Amino acid sequence: MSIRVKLEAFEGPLDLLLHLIDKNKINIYDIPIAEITDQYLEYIKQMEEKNLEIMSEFLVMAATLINIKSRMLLPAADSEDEQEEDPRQELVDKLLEYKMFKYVSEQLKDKQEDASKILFKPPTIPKEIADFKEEIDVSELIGDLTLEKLHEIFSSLVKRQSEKIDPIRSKFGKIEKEEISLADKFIQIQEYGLKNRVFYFRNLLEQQTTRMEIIVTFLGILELIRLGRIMIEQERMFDDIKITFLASDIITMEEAGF
Amino acid sequence: MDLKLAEARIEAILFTMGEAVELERLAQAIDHDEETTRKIIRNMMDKYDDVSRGIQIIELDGSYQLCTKASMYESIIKITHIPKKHVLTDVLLETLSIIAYKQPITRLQIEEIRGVKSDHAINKLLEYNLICELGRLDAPGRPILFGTTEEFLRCFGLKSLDMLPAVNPEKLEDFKLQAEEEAEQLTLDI
Amino acid sequence: MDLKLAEARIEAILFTMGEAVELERLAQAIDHDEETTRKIIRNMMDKYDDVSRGIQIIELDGSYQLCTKASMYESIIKITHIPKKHVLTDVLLETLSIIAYKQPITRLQIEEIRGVKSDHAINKLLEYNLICELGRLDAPGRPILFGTTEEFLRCFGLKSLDMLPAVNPEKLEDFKLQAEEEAEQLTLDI
Repeated sequence: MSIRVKLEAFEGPLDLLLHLIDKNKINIYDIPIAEITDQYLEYIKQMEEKNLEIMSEFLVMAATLINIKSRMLLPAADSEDEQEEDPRQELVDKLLEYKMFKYVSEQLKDKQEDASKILFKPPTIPKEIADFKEEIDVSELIGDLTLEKLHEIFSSLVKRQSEKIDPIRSKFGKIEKEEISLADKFIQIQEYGLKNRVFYFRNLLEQQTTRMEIIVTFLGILELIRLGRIMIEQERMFDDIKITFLASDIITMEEAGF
Repeated sequence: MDLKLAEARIEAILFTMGEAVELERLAQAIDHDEETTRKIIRNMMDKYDDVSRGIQIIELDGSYQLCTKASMYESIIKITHIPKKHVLTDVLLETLSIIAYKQPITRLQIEEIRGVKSDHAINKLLEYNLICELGRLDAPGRPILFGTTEEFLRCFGLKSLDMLPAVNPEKLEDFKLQAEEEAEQLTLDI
Repeated sequence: MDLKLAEARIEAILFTMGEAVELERLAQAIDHDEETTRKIIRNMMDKYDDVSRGIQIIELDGSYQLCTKASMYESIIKITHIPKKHVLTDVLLETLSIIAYKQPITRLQIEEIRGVKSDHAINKLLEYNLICELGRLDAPGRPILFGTTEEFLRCFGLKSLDMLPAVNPEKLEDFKLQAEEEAEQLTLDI
């Protein structure tokens, strides 16, 4: 499926998600998570050149979708009396709320259009009256405000500000933009797979040095699963994931059809 | 006679001041109590309704302001250029409607609904004087609370916040039905 | 009916323009010839004469302008002399405390500490004469530096700024350590 829409057109992850749901004419209450997740990842892939901050917001949404997808794949726990909540519910609520605000903002837009036809007149207070400006009594304004109080306000501001500095991240130093392309990573993973055939997810991660690289590697793995070029197994939760490379050649992203 | 004079005074005051004037101050200026003053203004509003009048009194959150009728717009722009105030992009409108309906609201709450950082939009709306700070939330970090201004009411032709377009539950039901109907044309499963 | 509409249009135009408008332009705007337009305006003038009206149309050398009636002068003085209520809101107090302890300080620096645009608060404090401009910073854009006024010092009974209670550096160090400790309890790894 080729979907080429300008990504700038989306205001954020929710907006993109709504677009996909609208485009596929899917009931918001019954989102086929797998399908949508694939399309969503497709979009993010086109975003590689975007700045990290925006990218990360979209990635969080991708992670949420993948999380829901995985929860839905798990066998439903033998239902005790309580009904298990649909893992999609939270997302549905969020989407509906967002959709609602999009809807009212359209209505407000019309109201603004109408109101813009009403014109006002600047004040024309005669000069001699305007000059007679009321003196503002500063001591009255200050009232029972004391220096201690003012000092307290300032101190709490300073305190709040120093709390805002994330002591962990502030030690990371400068964030440097690296050139990591999903296309390259996609090929690297396959090269590794062709050589090793069976390996663990951890082996792959060990070669990655930055968080961004890990994310891109993960996206690459997801793609290869989708294409049926690898198979993954995991015995228990949190166990290392065993990856078996099934294909006998390496394909580029273009050949894979995106 | 006295009431007529009161009307004249209110008209003159609103004309001179240009901006919205609180009922309380109008009442003091014409030496009547607020209830009477409100009645006088209501009566004036009815008179202004006449087709021979080109201006009107609007109410903004308990204040009153003189302005032209919207239907006069075409004639006015015939002889003068009216600069557009500020164009609100969809992002700004979206953020503004969240603030309008959910006020007082913190930046984080806005961002949770939009799913995206909103500093830029919030600062622009502050700059346009469509929103203002209402104080700080009594919670960890004491985040700033935002709400809409009188300028917001004016720009959107609203008397008060109660006049915001209602988001009724029926509409939500509509969205749901709509989505279901559409879905039937295309069934996808996992 | 058409004449009534013409009156409304003239009223709206004169209201919006504020200044005197030539008969010729008015005639064009309402799609009538000058003679008819003049008659319409004369008729309006008569109506404005009513005691219930506070404004009037005056003729100035073939142009027309809307203004208040002279008899309304007292009422206008009265309303402008009703003292407005001024209060130092939390937002103003916060901004004032930053300026007091960090002066001279630029608008941008204030906004960095508060985390939000603060033009409105700064303008109000200037209006209240609690802060003033101290000059400009010798940096790109030459931003304005703000500081507190003598009035401010007087009101707090201070002889000079040196007498402001200092925020001692140790306390600041404390805050930082505290924050770091809290963070350590919450170590996340990738």
